[in-house]
Amino acid sequence: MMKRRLRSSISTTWQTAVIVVAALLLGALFIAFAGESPLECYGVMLEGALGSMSRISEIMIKMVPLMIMALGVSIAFRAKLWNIGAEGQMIVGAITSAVVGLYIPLPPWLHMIIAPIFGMIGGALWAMIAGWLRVRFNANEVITTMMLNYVALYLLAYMVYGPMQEPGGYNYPQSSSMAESIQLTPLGAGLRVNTSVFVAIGVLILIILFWRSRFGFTVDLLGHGTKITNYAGLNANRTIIWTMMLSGALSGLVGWIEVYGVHFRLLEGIGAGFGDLAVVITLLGKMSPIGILFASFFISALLVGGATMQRMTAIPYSIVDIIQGLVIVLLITQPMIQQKLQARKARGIYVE
Amino acid sequence: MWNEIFSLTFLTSLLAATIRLATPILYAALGQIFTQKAGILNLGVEGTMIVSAMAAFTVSYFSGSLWLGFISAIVVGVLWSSIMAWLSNTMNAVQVIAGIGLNILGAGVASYVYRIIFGVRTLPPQIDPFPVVELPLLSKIPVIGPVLFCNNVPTYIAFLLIPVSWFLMERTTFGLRVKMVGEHPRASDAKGIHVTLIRNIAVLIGGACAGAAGAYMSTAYMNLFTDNLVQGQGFMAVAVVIFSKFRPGWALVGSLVFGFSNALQMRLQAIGAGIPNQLLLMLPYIVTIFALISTSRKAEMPSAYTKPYVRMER
Amino acid sequence: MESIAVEMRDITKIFGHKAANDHVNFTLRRGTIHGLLGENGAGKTTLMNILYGLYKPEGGDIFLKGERVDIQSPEKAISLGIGMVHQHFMLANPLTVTENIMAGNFRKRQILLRKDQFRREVLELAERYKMKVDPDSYIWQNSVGEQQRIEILSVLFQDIDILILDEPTAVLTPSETDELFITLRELVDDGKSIVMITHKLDEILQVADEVTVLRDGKNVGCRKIDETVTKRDLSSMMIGYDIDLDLQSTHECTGDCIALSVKDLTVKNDKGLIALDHISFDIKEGEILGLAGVDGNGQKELCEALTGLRPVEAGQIYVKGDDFTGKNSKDFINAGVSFVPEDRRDVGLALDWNIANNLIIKEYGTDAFSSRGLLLRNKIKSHAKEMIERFDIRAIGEDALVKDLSGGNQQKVILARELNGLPSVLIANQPTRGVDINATMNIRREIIESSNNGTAVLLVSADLEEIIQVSDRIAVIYDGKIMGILPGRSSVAEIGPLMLGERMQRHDETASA
Amino acid sequence: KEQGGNGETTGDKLKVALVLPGKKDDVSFNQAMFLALDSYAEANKDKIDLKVVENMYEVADIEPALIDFASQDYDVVFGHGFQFMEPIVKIAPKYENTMFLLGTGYKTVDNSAVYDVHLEAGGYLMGVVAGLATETNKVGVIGGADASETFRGHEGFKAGAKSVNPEVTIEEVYTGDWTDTVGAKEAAIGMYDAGVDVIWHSGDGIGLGVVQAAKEKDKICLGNVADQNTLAPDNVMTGIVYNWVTVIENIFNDINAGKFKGREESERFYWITIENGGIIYAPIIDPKGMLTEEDKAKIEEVYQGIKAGTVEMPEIDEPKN
Ligand SMILES: Nc1ncnc2c1ncn2[C@@H]1O[C@H](COP(=O)(O)OP(=O)(O)OP(=O)(O)O)[C@@H](O)[C@H]1O
Ligand SMILES: Nc1ncnc2c1ncn2[C@@H]1O[C@H](COP(=O)(O)OP(=O)(O)OP(=O)(O)O)[C@@H](O)[C@H]1O
Ligand SMILES: [Mg+2]
Ligand SMILES: [Mg+2]
Repeated sequence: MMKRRLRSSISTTWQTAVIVVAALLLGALFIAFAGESPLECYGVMLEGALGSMSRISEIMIKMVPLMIMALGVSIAFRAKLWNIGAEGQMIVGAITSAVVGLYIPLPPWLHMIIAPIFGMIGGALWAMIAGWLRVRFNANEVITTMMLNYVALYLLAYMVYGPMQEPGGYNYPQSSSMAESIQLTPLGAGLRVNTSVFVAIGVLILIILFWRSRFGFTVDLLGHGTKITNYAGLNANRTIIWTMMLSGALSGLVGWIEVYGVHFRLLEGIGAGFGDLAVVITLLGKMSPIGILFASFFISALLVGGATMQRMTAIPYSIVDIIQGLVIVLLITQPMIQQKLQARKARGIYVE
Repeated sequence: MWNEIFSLTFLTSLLAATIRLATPILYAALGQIFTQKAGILNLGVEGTMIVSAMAAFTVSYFSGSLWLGFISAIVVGVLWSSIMAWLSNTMNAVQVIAGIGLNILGAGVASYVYRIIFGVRTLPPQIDPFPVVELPLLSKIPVIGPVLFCNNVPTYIAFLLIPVSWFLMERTTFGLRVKMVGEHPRASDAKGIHVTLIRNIAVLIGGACAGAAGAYMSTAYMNLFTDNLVQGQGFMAVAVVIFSKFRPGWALVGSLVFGFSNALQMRLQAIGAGIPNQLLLMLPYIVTIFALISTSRKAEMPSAYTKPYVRMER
Repeated sequence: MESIAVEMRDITKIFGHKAANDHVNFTLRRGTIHGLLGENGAGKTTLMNILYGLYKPEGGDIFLKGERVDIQSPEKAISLGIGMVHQHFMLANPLTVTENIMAGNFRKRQILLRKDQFRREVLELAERYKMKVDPDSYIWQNSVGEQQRIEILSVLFQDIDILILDEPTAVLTPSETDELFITLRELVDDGKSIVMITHKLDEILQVADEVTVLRDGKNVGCRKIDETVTKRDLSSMMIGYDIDLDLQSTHECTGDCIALSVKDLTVKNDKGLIALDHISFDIKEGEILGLAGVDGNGQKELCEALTGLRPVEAGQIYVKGDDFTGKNSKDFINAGVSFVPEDRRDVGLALDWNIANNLIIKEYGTDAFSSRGLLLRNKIKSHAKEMIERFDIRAIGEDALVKDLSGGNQQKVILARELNGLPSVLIANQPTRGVDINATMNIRREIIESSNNGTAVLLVSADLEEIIQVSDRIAVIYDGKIMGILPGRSSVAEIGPLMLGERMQRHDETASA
Repeated sequence: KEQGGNGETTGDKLKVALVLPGKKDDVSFNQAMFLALDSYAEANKDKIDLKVVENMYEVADIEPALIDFASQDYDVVFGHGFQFMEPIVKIAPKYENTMFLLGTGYKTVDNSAVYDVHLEAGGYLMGVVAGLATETNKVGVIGGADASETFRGHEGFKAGAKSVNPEVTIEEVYTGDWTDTVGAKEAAIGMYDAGVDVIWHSGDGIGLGVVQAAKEKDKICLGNVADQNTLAPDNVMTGIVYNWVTVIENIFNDINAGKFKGREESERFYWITIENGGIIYAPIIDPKGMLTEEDKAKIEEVYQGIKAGTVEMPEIDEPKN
């Protein structure tokens, strides 16, 4: 059993690698057509992603929020609740956690406990709206979470232009800075990556445990249908709401990390398109915590390398999008390719 | 302020804007009705639209023919969505990621090709967009005339497509096949319906309509192409389809609700309603949620929604 | 050669690492009804799916009237005159009967739907074969029996030579079955050839001309059916050894305590109509009450109400004397009320999950399987192994996905879960539907066994033979009302009329007996 | 060490990077700066080596980008937008050999400075034009988001319009997004339908939408950043034009003279203003004959007045100069 699993994960890795190379080759056509050297550009991209400690630090900066959000999304997805509103939940979490830092005077140690909790509550409540609409009105959560993303974006804009704007900040869309004592501390001189890495590791372990816990089992059960959930003596509706809240709480936690560890204030653009990427990572990682760990690393490296390539070479900025799109689109064909290969093998065995 | 709101010109302007803003969503939604009813959730409408908008603009610019541009956009929409068809129906890929991936790819490709073709210019290339065609007599009716009968031809076409799609869905064998395939692909297969073929066609119809929506944006609504020309309209179209429960008439209602709240929001800002603009900007999305609630009670998604069909599996 | 309609030679089909059909030969003679027998998972459906073009075999050839054909799709099969009624209904619920039948029967190059004309044709055909259907009703409004008729009608609409029926009688009442057999005879007389898969040996003896038996993917023999063939012959062919087809009716209700009591229960169905109309009955500890009735007369709603899954409009439910009216399913579970639902694939099982998880979905929160909020994987695993052993679940292991099990084995998973830990009440709805003869016997034995240990059982079944064989008392339900309660071992002749709505006079005495 | 494209320098050429939040052909804020810096670099080929990066709008990506350039020994890095303020303030002290320039904003450190537009003056001037030109006594202004310089521009516009036409009503819309061409066009149409006959916009993608609306409704609009008359000759009356070249020259002069660092905080600003010729107005076309000769004279008078500092501008909170 163990051996079989190992062998299949090795072959998955291989196929994934081949697919990524294929996507890069396709991308190379675009680069070449724009009059640049693909080899050179990809060299810059690779170096830009993994070339130095500070590069790894940049990957972590992206990976921490993406992984936590994807873990949150995976909770909802495994219950077959298509929560694509991670971004909105993160934004609301950022707002609520920023409120603590800006307006509630607390000793720093207490603050470090309260602020993330506020972030999680914010994200959870935002997600709960969609859960409640689903339970109460059978409103499709794909749409409600999508719409709530937009609402959250404008809510953030309202906050940073309105009530939470930095006093004396000349109307720029941002809040005052968080006191240094309550910011997340960098892990090394000159590095941006900070103690949120430990938060991410903690969340990862908790989620691994979560799937072995009773409530995790309930969430999984809900994924098999509301009928069987009710049949098993559970309240499917209540489970839907709790699952959404838990899912949103993790995104809200990311809001806290971004405010206290990356930007040190609330500002527009804090969502940064993480919501869509979290969905991609969740599904690429097949909704398992370890899969999400690897997928988030891969996507983050792709983002960081791509951004470097864009600024260090003369390619049009859109090529980075093209390469990312190609990688994602081709990667999702991997399960099918694997299936085909396995079927061929099985047939081979029998024919002998 | 209130007397301004209740003036006739305000109303006419508001409703005319509603139609303008609703049209691209209506186009895309009508196509997605077929796609989604066949069981495919294509979140990549946005990407299809931007690629087609670019194609329509480019072809119109060089050929001088808006219609050639419009048709090219439809062709490009079909070609682009055939990637989605391949991913979802042949490779059985996860449809949600396929859509998101194609959106990222589409944004990149549209921007890239535009830049390669047009380079960096001091002023953006422009075309003369589809002109307004006032229908004789009808356009003279107060309020209704200027709202409904003073539009460009692509808008009229979009409205004509409503009965056409209804007919296709309810009165033809193709429509029934689409429903069957979305509801119970295995049964369809057993009844001799070619599931993959029907699903592919349904995705391509969606692509063609998204193509028309894109063309509308760059050659009818605007007269130029920018990277951000399609801001969330593709997603709105997907929302409208679910709201409409796959009925073309209701897709119109959904598009109008969105268009109306968006148009209203801008006008409330303009006349100084005293509400912060960021809060007004939320309006269309909140209204969409309420609209969804009002129709969701018994919403029936196709049973095989987002599920790939594999003959060998049970 | 002319007399052979279909010949399948050397058919091999692999799923994963298992051969579902292993070099199977099969011959269907023209103008005959050919029974296809085998345990659950023997490969019957697979073989017929290959003939119908749904599955592509790894090896083997198919000959129609002596000519080799390549059937890559159902479309092709249909064009060759093959029709198939599938084991699991191939109907789209939100569409109407007409639409469903129509979808499989478009004329070539037809573009416009001609609903009205089609509707008329449906009615005509229904008339001809004496099958009553409402062409404008939605599929979900029809009972399973009606749905089966719709399936058959839909196939008859096609221009068929060869008709495949995969367990058509599993959901039919005896009289419906008889009607079906008459229809089948008519078809055969018209020169058509029929393959019928069933688990009911009586039916083979009754209607088939020949029978082929599959075991473990292999053809283990083909026989002509004549007076000399007995059920025992067939079952031992199927299984490879003799089994006991009679249940020792050692069962005797001993308890006095009333475990489940229903008073004036009124319940609505999904459509908001009255499904149960002031129903009352009691079940004592250790007693098996059989509930006979044609499908769709309120059985489903009754079971759901008795397990807290459906709200009660009026009346009371008492479990071991306590009022459980309005309690939720958790309360019922905690009170030891077990439930084997009719719809096992949707309600009772998480098909995409493994056996081990399916076995604990009601119990994972207890100390037996979790501690400090975390599940105890080893305990879950060893529990699964134990259950697989005890209930003879045929699977590669506790990790096997339930969807990969045969219907009979899926049913055993449910029973293993529901009978484990000796429930005080067992509500079993159609527990042996679609289950092979061997497994059926085992399931019935398990039910009797648990009632011997004190469980009160409500056995809902459309299979009168089952009801008669197992029950201590027999209630008959019709249109949401109890038509009467008969003693055990009543005959079909006594029960039959009640099932069709004739009320019994001595209703009250027996009800409270 | 990373390298790529045209990153290397030879001898004592200045390595300069321009990081734009938008596209270099946005016909507005980004493009104006790109063209100015590009032409300056072209003219000083022997002294300057310019690298341009577009579409850097993800706030989280800005910091690594700046670090990248600084650690590759770039001498001058332009962050063309307010989003760059916090990252520059954070990064700059660690890379003392690099000089950072921030396009709009207010925080600086020793080796950084801000360049900005005195948009309230430009807005004021446009307000005057609109207030004089309007026949319906209704004018409008459309912006992306009400961030500092836009907000100041809009306030200036309102004050300018009222100064010449106390009765005028002013409609104002923010689309919420700088690139929302569609929203801007729709907003403009709404205003025109409501009787507004002159609209000023504050640039970027939205500007294109406003011009297009003016064209369709055959009404007047006023441009921003660049002379936009060519977009719609019959509808763009005039507009303010930014001339970044002055500022760029000043910046490089200071750098070359070694005066860039070591200044008081209040001196680390480069404004383009009407006074220093950084803001001019495009030739008045007046396609609909809405301005009398007196009006035109009045506009010129106000322009000169601002230039001479005799026109009293509204009190708007702006970064210290
Ligand atoms: N689609 C499939 N994918 C994988 N394996 C399958 C599939 N269909 C059937 N099998 C395998 O083939 C074997 C035979 O299945 P089949 O459905 O033909 O049995 P059956 O004789 O019809 O059983 P039953 O009486 O329960 O209907 C099963 O053991 C099953 O493991
Ligand atoms: N995906 C699969 N992989 C492996 N084996 C499968 C798969 N699906 C089905 N099988 C096998 O097919 C056989 C028959 O399954 P099937 O579902 O046909 O039973 P069934 O009796 O027809 O079901 P039901 O009684 O519920 O109608 C089983 O033995 C099972 O092991
Ligand atoms: Mg079968
Ligand atoms: Mg079966």
